This record gives sequence, C-alpha cells and structure tokens, in this order.
Amino acid sequence: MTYIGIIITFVFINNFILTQFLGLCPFIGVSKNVESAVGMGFAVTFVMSIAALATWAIQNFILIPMNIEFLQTITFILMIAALVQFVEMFIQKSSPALYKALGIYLPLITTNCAVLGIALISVRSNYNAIESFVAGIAAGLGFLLAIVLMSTIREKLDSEWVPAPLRGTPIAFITGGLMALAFMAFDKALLNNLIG
Amino acid sequence: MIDRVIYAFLSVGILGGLLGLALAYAAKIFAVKKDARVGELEENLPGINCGACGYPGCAGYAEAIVLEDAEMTLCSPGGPDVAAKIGEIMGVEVSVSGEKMVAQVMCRGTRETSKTKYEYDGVEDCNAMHSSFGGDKTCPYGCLGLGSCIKVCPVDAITKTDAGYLVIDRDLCIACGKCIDVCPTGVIKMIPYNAKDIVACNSTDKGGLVRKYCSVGCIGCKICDKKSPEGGFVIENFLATIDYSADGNRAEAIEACPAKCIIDLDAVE
Amino acid sequence: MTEMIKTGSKLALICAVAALCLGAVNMVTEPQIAKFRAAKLKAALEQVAPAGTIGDETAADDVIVTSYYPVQDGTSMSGYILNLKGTGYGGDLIILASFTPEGAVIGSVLMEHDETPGLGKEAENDWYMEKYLGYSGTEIPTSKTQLEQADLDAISGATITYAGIGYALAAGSDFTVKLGGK
Amino acid sequence: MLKEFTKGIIKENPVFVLALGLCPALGVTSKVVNALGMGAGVIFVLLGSNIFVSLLKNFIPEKVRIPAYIVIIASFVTIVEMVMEAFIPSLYESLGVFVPLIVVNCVILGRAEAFANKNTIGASILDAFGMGIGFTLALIVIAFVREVLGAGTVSLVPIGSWDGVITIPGLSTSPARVFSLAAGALLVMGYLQALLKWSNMRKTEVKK
Repeated sequence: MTYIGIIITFVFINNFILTQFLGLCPFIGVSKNVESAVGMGFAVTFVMSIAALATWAIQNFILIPMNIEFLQTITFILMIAALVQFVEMFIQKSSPALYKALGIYLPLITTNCAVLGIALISVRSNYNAIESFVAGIAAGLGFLLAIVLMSTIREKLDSEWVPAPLRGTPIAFITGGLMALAFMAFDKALLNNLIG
Repeated sequence: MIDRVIYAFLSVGILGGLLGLALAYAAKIFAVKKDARVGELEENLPGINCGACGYPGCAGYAEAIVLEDAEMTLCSPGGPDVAAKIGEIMGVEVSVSGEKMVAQVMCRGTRETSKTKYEYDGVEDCNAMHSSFGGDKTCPYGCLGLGSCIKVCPVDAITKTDAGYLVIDRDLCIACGKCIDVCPTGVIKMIPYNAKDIVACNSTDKGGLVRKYCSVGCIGCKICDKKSPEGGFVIENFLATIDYSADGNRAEAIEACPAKCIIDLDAVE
Repeated sequence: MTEMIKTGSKLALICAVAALCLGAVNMVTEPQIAKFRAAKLKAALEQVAPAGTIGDETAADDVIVTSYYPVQDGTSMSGYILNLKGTGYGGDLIILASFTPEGAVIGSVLMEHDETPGLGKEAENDWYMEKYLGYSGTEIPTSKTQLEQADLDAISGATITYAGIGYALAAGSDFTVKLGGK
Repeated sequence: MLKEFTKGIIKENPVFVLALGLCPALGVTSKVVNALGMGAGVIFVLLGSNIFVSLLKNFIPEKVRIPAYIVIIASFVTIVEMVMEAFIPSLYESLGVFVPLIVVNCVILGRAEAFANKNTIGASILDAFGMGIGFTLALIVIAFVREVLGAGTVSLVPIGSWDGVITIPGLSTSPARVFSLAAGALLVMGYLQALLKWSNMRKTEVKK
C-alpha cells in the first residue's frame, strides 16, 4: 500500500478512536481543554511512531526467527512500557516546561490501547519497517485530529447550558458518538477515488 | 518443542534485563535532583490546586517555597494548620494572623425582586451577560445569577437556590477567591467565618433610585444603626456594611430594615 | 552501579519466568490449536470441493490467489479449490472457493475477515455465498449495479464487502481458466 | 473487608464511574455473548495480576514498576488468549483483536497501580472480583442495549443444539444497525452514564 494510502486510511477511514475504538480512555479523560488535548495528541503520535518501529523490529528479528510468535503481546507491551518511561524521563530532563505540560499524560500512554493497537495491526497487515513507521505517525495524527476536535467542542460546551445529568462525561460520549457518525462518511470508496 | 520454550525464556529474559538496565541507567543520568522537602510539602498541601497562593497548583507552590522561598502563609484553603505544617517542614516558625475567612454573595435580588433592562438569551455566563450593558438587571451592582462562580469554585461550595439567588456554603468555602475574581459586578465579598449576619446588597445608588429597580436593596436609611447601635453597622454612600469586630445583637435591625436585606446567616435560607 | 544491576536483573527474572510459563502453556495449547485449524480447513475443503480426491496444496504467485488444490475425479480434472485474499471494508477477506476447469464457481466459503458485525459479516452465511454459484469469469458481479441485479447486494451499506468478494472470485475464475486443466 | 468487593460494582464501577477500560467496553459489546466472554477474560486476568502484583510488591524495584506489572498482566492475557483459541474457538473468533487489548485495558493496570501494590493479597483478590464483576455487569448492560437496538437479537452462550440467540420478532427484521457500530456504542454509553448520574442525583435529592 502506498504511504499516502496508509495515512488516509489511519487518519480518516480507520481513525483509531472513532472507528476502531482504540484509545478511548484518554479521549474522554484528557479532552477537557485544547492545550492538554494537543499535548496528549503529540505525545501519543511521538510514542506510536517509535513503538511501531520498535515492535516491527522485535517481530522480525526476535519472534519470527525463533518461531516464538506467541510472545507477541508480552514483548510488544514490555517494549512500549519501557519506551514510554524512557521518553518521560528524557522529556523531564531535557525540557521541564514541556514535561509540566505533558508530564501527567505520558504514563497514561502505556495503558493506551491505541499504541498496542497500532503495533498489532501493522504486524497483522505485515507492513515493512517504513510502512509501520508511517502507520504509527498516521494513527497518531488520526488520534490527534479526533482528540483536538473533541476538546474544542467540549470547551464550547462548557459555556452552553447542558441538562444536569448530561454534564461531564456523558455529554463527551454523546459528542464522540456524533463525531463517529460523521467519520463513517470516510470509507474505502474515499481511498479508491482519491488515489485511484 | 522444548527448544522453543528455552528460546522464549532466554529472549524475553534478556530483553527484560536490557530494558531494566536501560531504565535504571536512564533514571540515573536523567535524574532531576528534586529537593526531598518539595515532595513532603506537596503531601501536606490540600492538593485542590486552586491557585489562591498565586502559584500553578500545590506542586508549583511547594517548589516555590523551597526554591524561591515564597511566603509560607499563602495557602488560604489550608488556613493556619497547613501554614504551621509548612513552617515545621521548612524549620521556620510560622504564625498566621487573623481568623478564617469565607466568601458570601452580597445580593438576594432575583428576576422577581429586581427589574431588568432587556430580555437576555445568550451564553450562560455572567461575564458574557455583563459585557452587554452591564447585565440585564437595572441594578449594575447586583448578582446576575448565571453561575460563573459556581463553575469556577474548586470545591463546589456555591449553589443556586430555587428562589434564584446564589448562596455560598460557609463550611465548604476555602477562601481561594476564584469566585471573587470571576464575578463581573464584584458582589461577592470576604467575611469572617463566624459572622452571624450580612447586609445582602452592594448598591451605592441613592435610596430613591434603588427603590425603583429593586425591592430588596439597601436604601441607606440608617434605621439598622439606630435600632442596633452595637451591631457594627457602617453606612457610607447609601450602603450599610457591617464591621465584624463589633458583634452585638442585630435582631432589631433585621426586624426594622424596610428592605429586609439584612440576612441572618444561621437562619438557613 | 550495583543497584542498577539489581534492578535490571530483577526485571529480567520476572520477564524470564513469565516467558517460561507462556512457553509451557503454549506447548499444551499449540497442538490443540493446530488440530482445530486443520479440521476447520478440511471441513471447508470438503464443503466446497467438487467430486473427486483433493490434491495437495501448491503455492500460486498471484496477487489474490495465494494457493490452490487440484481436484481429480479418476482421470479427468473435475476442478480446483483456490485460497483467495480479497479486500473488504474492515481488512482482508480470506475466501476458499472452488471452480470448474472452465472457471465456473462451484462453491465458496468466507474463512477469515474483520467485517462489521451486522453488515459485511453477513457474507459468512452460506445463503449468501450460494448466490455466486454457476457464475464464471466476467459474469461474476463486482459493481454495485451488477450485485443488485443478481440480488447479491443483500444488505445496504455493505456493498464494499460484497464487491470485495466479487473481485476475488472473478480473479480466481480467471486464474483457473489460465491453469487450463494442468 | 467486604467493602473492597462491593465498591467495584456500583459505587466505583470501573466503566461508568471511573471511565476506565472503555476500549474493550465499547468495542466488543455488539453482542451479549461477547461481553460475557470479555468479562470472564478480564476477571481472570485481573484476579491473576492483582494476586501476583501484591505478592511481589516488595520484590519489584520502584524504577521498573510499570514494565514489571505490564509483563505480569500480559502473560495472563496471553494465557487467556491461548486457552480461548484452543478450547472455545467460536468465542475467540468474535472477540478478534480485543483479546490482546485486555492487557492495556486501563482497569487492570489501574487496579494494579492504585490498589494491588499497596494492599494485602486478600484485599487485592476481593478488589479484583469486585472490579471484574462491576466491569462485566457494565459490559452486559451496554451489550444488551446495543444488541437489542442494533440487531434485534439477544445472543447468549450456545448450549447444546440451541445456538443461544433469542430474536425479538418486531425488531430483528429492521433493526437500527447504527448501534452495532462505533457511533452507536458511544451514544449508548453516553446515555447510560447520564441515566446513572440522573438516578444518583435523584437519590441525593430525596435524601436531602
């Protein structure tokens, strides 16, 4: 699949949050204001692209040669957890300001289904190294797009009158549901028309 | 068959070991030297991150105390006991003067009791309404009742009564002052926690004018001071306020006040 | 320094022990899974195969046809069973389909897919796949209009899945014709 | 002690109250039988992980805390995956990509991080059961609503010849198919949470 195809697929057609259901916990939890959403979006994109590459390496250099593919889940998630902790320490040291903005969201990424999701999906559709990396970035951008759209809507919602039982997470879910409805418009036909 | 189990054992073991070493090593070189006292301070601060001390949350305040030796009594929600604990951790004697303060809305005017200039149908936010001609109420000093303070209060101490005016729960209020900052008409004021009564009005217009636009507004008639001289009533430019250092009985004044705007806080609204 | 070694070795120990348990469980479950997968394949082959003995699988270097089994009935070639990989809405569609040497569809089963439940997933049912019987080559409906004429666009909104199946079967049919009864 | 168990079911229900484990909660609940399968998997993994985490809580060094917990959780998940694929393959097929995702299910790591590494094994077991059952109940409720509206059927565990699917005459012919899709799941989740919040508010009002 061409790289543009991958990007369009993961940003629009198979958007990680709105059609694949991956990464909902931060999507609901962190989308209260735009800055934290953008911060979370970039942190996830950054980790996802490296994780996709690292897990591709594990799959092809360790798991397949030794024929121990049943260890896929454990090795992938071990790598992701270590990667996230490493990135968190690195950012804390190199730029405390960025760490203050992102700090609390980084450990959240380990438990983010989207990161392991992209690793498994790119292995399952046996992408090569570059395709996995591009898929990681694309999925991250899809995540960023969805979470930033969501945070702008939720900020607007704060000043609107919302019935009492709907305030907080319920209205967030309903907004997410309506966004998912809109995202259903992007389907394979879009891909075929766009890149033939 | 067995060899694959051994492969699994070795490969994941080595991978885990390498990652563990890398993380431990990274923890060493990336270690940001954090003063132990900052952590300890953070535990003792209330943790509501309300920003009353002027620093970004309790973590920010803790760091400011240790690194920039900020004032140790700024944590108003914590009050005297938190300040004492900070002093203890920093090894400095800290004494907090004055007693616990709480915020109160000095207005009981609702859409029934106060006239309005226009029909407002916009964003549920006091500042938004206030930006168009100072709010829909004819009285420019009163509470607009759209609850911006409710949204900003970190401890949800403010509630809107069925009658339509706002009440602040004195036990919940942590005196962080956020409601005062957000309120466009400045109708929220700080009073001592154990204050018994308040004059629920903020209007300095002449009595005649107040009577035209609000039936529960103070008209500066000074009856309260005559009826309960030791109640600490101070009347300046047509508005009565209470000097809480005098704590005499104000029952007659409450009774006599034509606008009934002196409220006994203990008589639960 | 020693503290680092201790941390590293502790994590290594936990990971190694975990991997050991997994290896052991895998030894127990793997033959079971293999047996189950083989049985499933055999059942599908029988369901789809024309009369005759099924030959062994030979790889095919075609984009859609991954491998095929020749089926001999006595001396004459009664048909071929092909492993097809089409693309549906959710991802790949793994189909096992059998064709007469002239390329007419004898039978087909949807083996693996990620189609949406309630929409594309309906293609799993036999009543859907049987509608393709008898078609061969270019007659196999692939576009929306062709699918509707042949009453194959069973559920609205899942046309992409059905078009995916149509394309795969058409490719399979051409492939068998090219084999020419080898 | 019993409080540890009961809190997970209503008061601190992981899905509705803590908003954890949303990915599988919405992803897999297009059928009730899937919810049961996923719930059982999560209870088993949560139980195993809580026990081992609280067992090893002094052994695991602070610096590699999260990777160590994740390895424990991942190994339990892989065991569930293997056992399910080997012995109940039909359920494994319908759970698809969601089985490995149990490992990043925030509920499990959340409980390991917030509870198991600070409490005794006994409390951790009760907490695991409480949270697991709370999670499963939430999943069943969501799955029931989504399946009835989205497919007009209620599919339970097939026993013997009965394939376990109860079709609702009126609905199953022309169901609102959106509910078995992503958008419908989010909407159902939103309205269910609103319902729960509304009933809590009414309860507190009645009490006041």
